[in-house]
Amino acid sequence: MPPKPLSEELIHREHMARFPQRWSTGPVMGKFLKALRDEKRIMANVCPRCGRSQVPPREVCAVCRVAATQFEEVGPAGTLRNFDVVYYASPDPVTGQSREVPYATAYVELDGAKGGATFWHELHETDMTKLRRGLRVRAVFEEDGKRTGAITDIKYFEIIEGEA
Amino acid sequence: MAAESDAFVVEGTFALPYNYFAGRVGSTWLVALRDEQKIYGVRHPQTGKVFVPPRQVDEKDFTDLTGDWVEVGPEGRVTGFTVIRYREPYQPLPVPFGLALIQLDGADTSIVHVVRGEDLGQLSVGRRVRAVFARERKATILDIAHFAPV
Amino acid sequence: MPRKTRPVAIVGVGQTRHSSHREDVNQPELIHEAVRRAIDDAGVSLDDIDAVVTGNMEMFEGTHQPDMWQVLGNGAWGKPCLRVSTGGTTGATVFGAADNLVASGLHDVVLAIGFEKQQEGHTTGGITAMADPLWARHLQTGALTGMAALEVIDEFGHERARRAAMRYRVIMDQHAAKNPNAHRRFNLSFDMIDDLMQKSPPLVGELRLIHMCSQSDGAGAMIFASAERAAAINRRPPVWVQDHVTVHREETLSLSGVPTYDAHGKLETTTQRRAAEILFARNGIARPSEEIDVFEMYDPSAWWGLSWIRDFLLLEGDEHLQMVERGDIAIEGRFPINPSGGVTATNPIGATALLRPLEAALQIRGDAGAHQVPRTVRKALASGFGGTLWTVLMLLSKEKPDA
Amino acid sequence: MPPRVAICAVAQSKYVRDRWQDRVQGMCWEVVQHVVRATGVDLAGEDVGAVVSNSDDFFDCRTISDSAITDVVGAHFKCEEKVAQDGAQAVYYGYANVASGSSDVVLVAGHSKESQVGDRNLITHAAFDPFYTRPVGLDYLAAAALQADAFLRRFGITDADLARLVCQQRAKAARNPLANERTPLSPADVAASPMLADPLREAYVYPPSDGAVAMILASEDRARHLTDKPVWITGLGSSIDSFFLGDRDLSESASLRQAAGRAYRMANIGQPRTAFDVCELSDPYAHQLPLWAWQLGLTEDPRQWLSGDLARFNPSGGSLAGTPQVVSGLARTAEAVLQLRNEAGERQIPGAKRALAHGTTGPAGQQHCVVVLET
Repeated sequence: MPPKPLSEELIHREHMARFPQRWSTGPVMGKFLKALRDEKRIMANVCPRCGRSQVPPREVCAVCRVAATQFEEVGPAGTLRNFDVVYYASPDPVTGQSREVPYATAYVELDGAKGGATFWHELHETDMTKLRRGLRVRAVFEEDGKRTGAITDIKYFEIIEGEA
Repeated sequence: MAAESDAFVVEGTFALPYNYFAGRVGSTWLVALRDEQKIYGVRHPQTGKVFVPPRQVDEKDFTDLTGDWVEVGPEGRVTGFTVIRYREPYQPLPVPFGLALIQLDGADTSIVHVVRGEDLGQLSVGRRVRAVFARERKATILDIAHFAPV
Repeated sequence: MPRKTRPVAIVGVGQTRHSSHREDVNQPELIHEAVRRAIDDAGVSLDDIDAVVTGNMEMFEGTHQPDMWQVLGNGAWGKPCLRVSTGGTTGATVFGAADNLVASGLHDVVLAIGFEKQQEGHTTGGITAMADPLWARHLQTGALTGMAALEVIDEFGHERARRAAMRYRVIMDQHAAKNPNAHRRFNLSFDMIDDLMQKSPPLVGELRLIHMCSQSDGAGAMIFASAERAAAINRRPPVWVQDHVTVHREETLSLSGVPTYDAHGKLETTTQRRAAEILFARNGIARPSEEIDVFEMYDPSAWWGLSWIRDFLLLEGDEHLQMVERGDIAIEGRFPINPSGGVTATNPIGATALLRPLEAALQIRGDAGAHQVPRTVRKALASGFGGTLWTVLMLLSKEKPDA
Repeated sequence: MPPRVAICAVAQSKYVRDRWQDRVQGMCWEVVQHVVRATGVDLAGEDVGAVVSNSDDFFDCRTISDSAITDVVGAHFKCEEKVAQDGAQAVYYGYANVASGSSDVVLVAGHSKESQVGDRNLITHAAFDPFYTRPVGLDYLAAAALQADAFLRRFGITDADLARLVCQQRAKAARNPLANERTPLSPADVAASPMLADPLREAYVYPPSDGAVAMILASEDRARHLTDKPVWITGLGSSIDSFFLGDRDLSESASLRQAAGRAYRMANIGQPRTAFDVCELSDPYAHQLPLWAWQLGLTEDPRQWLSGDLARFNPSGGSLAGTPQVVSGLARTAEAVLQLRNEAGERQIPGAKRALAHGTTGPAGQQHCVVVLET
């Protein structure tokens, strides 16, 4: 019997991997998300040793290796420190679906935040050429009754016109 | 201070798309299931051992195994089994179904496949089974729809 | 000097030809190609390998505990097999783990493997999944960001910065053209810089498609041995692991351009600069750009590559831009960077940070072929990048380190 | 010569089915704080040379799962390396990190929240290759059932034998305040437990578990400063078997015999049957305790072993009482250390001097890691 030739046709199989998730907020992130939902307030936590803010708050200060226990309100306005204008459509692992482009994300130093902490969120602006570091921006909240205790309770940040 | 009462659980999803490639060795085997309704193994040129599923090399000595394809089965014997009674979205049959290690005639290793067609209580080691091919075949291992007792 | 229980040599290396598509092989088969080449390069048999360290990022292929399946091709059957995984730095962590396993006396000969088959998943989606699901996953776009570009542009001006980044990219492509294993080879030339600056499609901000690393299928393998075993194997000259330093940083992707401060109110440095400071101090290197002969840098984009020259070589001001503008970083230049073409050319992510010291080892051996730098390479530097701007920095030497 | 390496402190969270009130960060921070306090190391200073973390991207459904815990393990501007297998492999690598001279002190920290995905079979199904083994519906539970079938049949071990074992082990778990499942079980309870995949009943399978484990490893010089009761790692062995279940004889485990042989050689153990005062084995499925004990050389006859005195085997209740798969070997090591430090409370084996800890990764125990510990 002649040797069996290897296949020229190459088989592939497409697959959408999908896993249900139950994400715990923990007390620290929970307090932050509930403040967004119930009070439309952005709460940072503060390191008791070095005094820097973390927003969103995290369990410990990574620099000092101590629990960051105190909370302080920051924002809702702040200064645009850096930003990305995204033209490349990629899948959102929360849905598996491709995102719509372009969109902008922003690192905002919220008023009252200490130690250079910035907060990452979406920036809503149709004229991308307006974007530059140092612009004043503010958080726009989802309306009452529609907030769910999620980061998207802040719909986006927008440029405050007329402020340097 | 944040307290346990501040914590809550968010339900969500994690989802990403994939596209897997069987490779040339795997494709050879899968295409044969689809087009020939035949099951092949690969024979080790020195030891003569026949491996199913096929693989490019013997993991123990790195000998190339892709040169000598031999037909195995379609009958074989059950070398181990379980009856799956819990339900998962990825299972190929409704539960309960038999999941068995099957050593195909001519092979030295067993493959795992599903068994149906009789009272699952009668499933036993040594039982002769035969591959039942699917009518619609797509070059997957489920082109063998299941194994049935001979 | 780094403290080390015993010296460790690299006695064999192997890699696949890297490509955007390898439909002809499955995951273990792709790995096998690199492993087989490393074993042949060292002139050893599978039985000579005492242990295996492997790594990749499983979300790229969607295979849980992939080392279980990979045993079909990776040579680990019947041996200790450690899998480490740290994102982009994975290959460098594999390198460090293999070095530690041999130095510890646990094993005499260790095979280190890095691998990725990006074609099987969505690279950017897979990286995005590193972001926290509660506050960042909806924002991240894999490793794509224009902020590194924005910072260089702000510091050095729009025209000079963009030109330097594109010049860097062209040099990398010219290197890749000499490397038969490189994935992307576009035959770019300096007279195309203006055109590329205008026409390469923007991904994020001023980060354009041409600046960004590739998505590759590929694997790399290296064989590490104790001095005694290296002397016995001896098919090719041994390359010695002088040292390696890993510097991670906190969970947030602080790409913000806003300086953050440590507990003492001191301005925080980058992981690149911190790793370089530690490595050079520990190894008595006072003038890195003069004492090191070649650098294989994990440059995920031309912008990061350009920017990190300054950090890794502990430079100030615009010295790094000048190096690029003068062509110092070219193969025949004063301080060659990525003679292999680097990561903008070739990026099978779990292998990428292993391919850097692998290529550095080839340079020390003089075995790099057409992309060999035209000088005796005594010390070679290699870096890994991953996570939230993490760095692993590795130093390889031609001479056996002092005990 | 490499330095001797000691485990200087261990901490485990209480293992639970649903740690809903914490992110993995909070869970991990709790155990890290505990070992930091116990040893007095300065997490913010230069004491800890490296962190070896232990977690799994799939179970966390997070690429680079260790990037989530960099902060809480104190790895900001430090070395952190993740072992993405069973936690015993993290102990193995942590030892190498110290013995190589790289670090004097290593923090090992592992975490897993199986509650996050709810159904862990979805995760372990993805460990099978996409063409030969996934389409037929394999997952680690089905693989364990095929293994149980082979092993029980080979030795004539019955459902009643397993039921008795599970009741005995649950009684031990009841004495372990950290155990996930502590409710006593009767043979009647077991008989009423639903069959999931013959011959494995629900009671023979570990419950979904959340938990974290941390430990501090140090070189001999440093260990003396960190603890009065160092526990020495004297033997390590690891090995991996074939992937395809049909390539293996599932009634035994070649890789466990290899791993054990390597660990015993390193520790100079000639008679494993009598060498250990305590054995903590990773037994997520009930049949694996006698199977592993046999392949570790702790008994010549697993059937006879079942009717013997099992006090020294998994006094914690073992993995069957509920430790997450990923950190199971780390948890077993921590339990063995507690025994050797005489800190195991109600589950203490008096006078324990030498212990064996074991971890396993992959379908039906494809890979094994054995750790020998001594006072």
